[in-house]
Amino acid sequence: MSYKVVHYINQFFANIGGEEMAHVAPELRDGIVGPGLAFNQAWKGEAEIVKTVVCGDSYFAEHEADAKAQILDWVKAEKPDFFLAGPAFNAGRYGYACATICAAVQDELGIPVLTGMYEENPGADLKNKVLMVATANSAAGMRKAAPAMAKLALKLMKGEKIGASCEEGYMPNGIRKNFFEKKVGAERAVDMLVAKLNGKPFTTEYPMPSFDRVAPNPAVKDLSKATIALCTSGGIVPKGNPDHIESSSASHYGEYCIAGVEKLTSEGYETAHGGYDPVYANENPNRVLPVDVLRDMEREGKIGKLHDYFYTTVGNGTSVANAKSFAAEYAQKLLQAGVHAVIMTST
Amino acid sequence: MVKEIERAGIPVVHMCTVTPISMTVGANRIVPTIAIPHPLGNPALSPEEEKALRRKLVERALEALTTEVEDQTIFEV
Amino acid sequence: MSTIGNPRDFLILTNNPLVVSCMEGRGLYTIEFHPEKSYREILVMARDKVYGGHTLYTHPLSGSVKPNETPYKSVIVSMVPHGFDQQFAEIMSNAIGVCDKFVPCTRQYTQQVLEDFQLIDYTLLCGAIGFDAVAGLSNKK
Amino acid sequence: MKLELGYIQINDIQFSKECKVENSTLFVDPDAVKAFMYEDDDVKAWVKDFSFDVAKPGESVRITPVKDVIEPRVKVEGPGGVFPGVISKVDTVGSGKTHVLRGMAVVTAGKIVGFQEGIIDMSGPGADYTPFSKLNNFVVVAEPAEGYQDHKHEYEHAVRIAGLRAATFIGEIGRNVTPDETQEFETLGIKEGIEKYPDLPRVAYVHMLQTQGLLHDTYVYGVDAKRTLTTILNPTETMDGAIISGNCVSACDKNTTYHHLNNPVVKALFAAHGKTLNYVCNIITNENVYLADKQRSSDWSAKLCRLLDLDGAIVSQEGFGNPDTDLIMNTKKIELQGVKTTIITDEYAGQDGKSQSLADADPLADAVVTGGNANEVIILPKMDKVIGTLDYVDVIAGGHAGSLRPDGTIEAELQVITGATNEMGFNCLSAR
Repeated sequence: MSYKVVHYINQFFANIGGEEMAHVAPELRDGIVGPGLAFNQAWKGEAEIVKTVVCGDSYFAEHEADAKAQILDWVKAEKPDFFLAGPAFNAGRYGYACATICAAVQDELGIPVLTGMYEENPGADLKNKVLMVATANSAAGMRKAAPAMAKLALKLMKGEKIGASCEEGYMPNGIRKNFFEKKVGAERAVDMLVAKLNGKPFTTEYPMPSFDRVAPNPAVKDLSKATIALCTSGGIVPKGNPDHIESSSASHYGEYCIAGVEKLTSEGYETAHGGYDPVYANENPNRVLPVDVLRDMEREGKIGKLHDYFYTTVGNGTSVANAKSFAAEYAQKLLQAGVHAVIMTST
Repeated sequence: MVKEIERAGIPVVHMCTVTPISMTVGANRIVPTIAIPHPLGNPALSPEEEKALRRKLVERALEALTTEVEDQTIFEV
Repeated sequence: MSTIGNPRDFLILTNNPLVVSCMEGRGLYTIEFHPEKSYREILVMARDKVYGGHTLYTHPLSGSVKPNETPYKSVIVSMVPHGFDQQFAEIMSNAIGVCDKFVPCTRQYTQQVLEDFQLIDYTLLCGAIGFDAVAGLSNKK
Repeated sequence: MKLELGYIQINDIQFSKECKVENSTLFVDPDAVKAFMYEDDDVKAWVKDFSFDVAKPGESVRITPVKDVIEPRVKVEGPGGVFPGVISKVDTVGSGKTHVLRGMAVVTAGKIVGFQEGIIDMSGPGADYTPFSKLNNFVVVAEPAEGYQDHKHEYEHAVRIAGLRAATFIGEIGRNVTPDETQEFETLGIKEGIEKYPDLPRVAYVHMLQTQGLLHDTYVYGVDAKRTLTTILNPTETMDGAIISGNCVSACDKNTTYHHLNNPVVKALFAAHGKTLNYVCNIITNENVYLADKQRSSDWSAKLCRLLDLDGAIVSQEGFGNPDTDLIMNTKKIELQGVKTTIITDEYAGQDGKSQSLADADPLADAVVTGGNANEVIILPKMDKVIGTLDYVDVIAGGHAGSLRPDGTIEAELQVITGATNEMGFNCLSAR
């Protein structure tokens, strides 16, 4: 019995047409279409494309939610062992669609996925989320891309251990994996240095982490209509620290309602932070979380609204990874609650 | 943490005493505050004066949020 | 990054009892002993000092014993603030980052192993400031 | 300076009353080795007894906890003797002729501290990760004298010296043996080099030494390297044992004395010398805990690179954690002098490989060779024979709770394996 695969391609590779046909809605076809042939051949019967989803690139971009829902329904009904998309080469919207639909199938249906595209394709932004094979920048690279993708796909279907990115041909996905090179490290270092000295290309084995910066969001246009939320790493919590946010090794963050609270009093709030002298914050918690003045400004109409919830962590105890994931999590809550801007205070 | 909020698409102002740390953590809009144990207050002042000081700092923060910036910017008070 | 440092300005933050018994009163430095604090908490204390403008004199990840193995840590910062230094802050924050990536260890150590870990941390501290580790041990209180 | 190495291939080791090399077999009398080790007063004072064993490639044998690995050598021509300033008197080495007993090593093992680490498996998956599984190992297990618990410094010193003495004794057996193969290594004076290779880029090796304290030290001509300033060595000096290891922690990325004697960067630079580059010298610099020392030592590395008018430098690291700071300081400062660098390190990316690998980073460090992720988990099957003791396996680096399973297999991180992620680039292991 061979593994069942569903393949996603765009209108161009399905021979429907180029840009002028990019508006076509998704359709489900039996068996292979276009590039699917190359995969089926490479798998030699061990795996087989049973259905092909064809979707116009513009359609996917403009009706992403609908397209996703429709395709997920089809894939779910088919219960395949694997979901394959592309390869998209340098086609930007196609690459985006491949990566996005793969992420959805993987996350929502728990089916392993693989796509392939050129490393500078905008879809490759998702390379840390979705496994993708690096391909040439034009469809002329199909002859190389298909066997590479087919091989990795089969390994994934069989649940075999996946090697390092450079061995398997997928784009580095932020997960470091060991493997054995042909030469010892010192020889590799000399080769690399000689290349560098002669102005020839070389590839570092460990790219320095990019100093991750997020571009500023546009300014708030009209404060008087804006909902402003307060967040702090100063550990302000309701008195008694009901959620037991530890002053060291904090494993969670606090989310507290301040609807109707005029100001933070020393009877009602305190700090759970262990890293600074807590006396001043306990005496008057507004010194860390300025609820009092924001209420005044809300009343005066200077700001639209002070958000009903504030979010709190302790700056010192929270591990770096936790701090990131806490903030990412409550940022989504703030977004869903329609918050327009955030004031984050730190001690 | 400010970065994660910014990444989610919400403009954020970081009110922080040690502004170099704020720069390090990647905040784009930064307002320097008073002191680590009381960033938005000063126990040496009378309650009214202290609240006025806090108001001034918060107003500056809101001003930062309504100002377009292209890079990391410190809004001195 | 600044200064060679005057021993009078050395504030040793430690949770290692051996540092106290071998070094207390044998130099111009000050020892702040926090037996209840963990390795990571000592780093956090040092970081907060650095955030407060204190000079960092020793690298917080001294030694090759991994942060999830040894419970002991000694770090030297300045007694008084000399001004905030970005580089010190980065070293501290990276050190805490390194600490967090190791799988926490729940193993119970024997007293002998604990003493060996104390000894290593102590000698690393001695190595950093040129304190005669062997002499300190033989004069142990 | 020119040195000729004469390699005497050793394919087997046999205990015998007569000490000799015959048909690539080393015959050695353990009692004679023991007597030679005990000629040292510190060894006499702190080591109660030694036991000896031989471990050969492919055997179901595990050696642990490993302290040091040393290749036996003997100086047959030219000034000085091996391990100058420690075993031989202080004299500049690195010229003349030296015989090497290749294909074997002296391995010292036995407890020093309660979390002593370092595993060499002679077969199975673990053997792929340690270069020492390919050697015939003469294993010396030391047993401490009473009361050593309060004298760890003295005891560590005694075991270090004992290992070097054992290697010296065995090296001496090769003095009058005709080598199977010889090889010459020569670097030139500054001016000579420029004249001889006017068109080749001038390259040095910036060699960082672990220098932090007990079980974390390195000695150069007998001097504790944490008390030294960054300085220059002729590459051939390392081949005569100018640098020895007193580093017993972080088994995977500590440089044993064997690594120093067979420094892979020295070897690779000599291989390219006169062809694609002009190998100028080694620059040795330390990795101290005190931050001002780090500052000073890296300043000096950069200064010497500039003074030597280098075009390029290879920087290698030793150990975990704070040396990342030295590595980045050195690299950044050397690059800022206009000297191009390639660096060799290893990674602690977490068991899942997702964490940041180094404790420091800089965009100028754009050419990195990695020895692999030391946190990657490995399962080591039970071996028929253990030389040393498994008592510490549950405590050592990378072992986590339950790392020694009831069936004798060990689940641990690569960290526990001696030399697995060497930061001189000794191995083929890498990561992406």
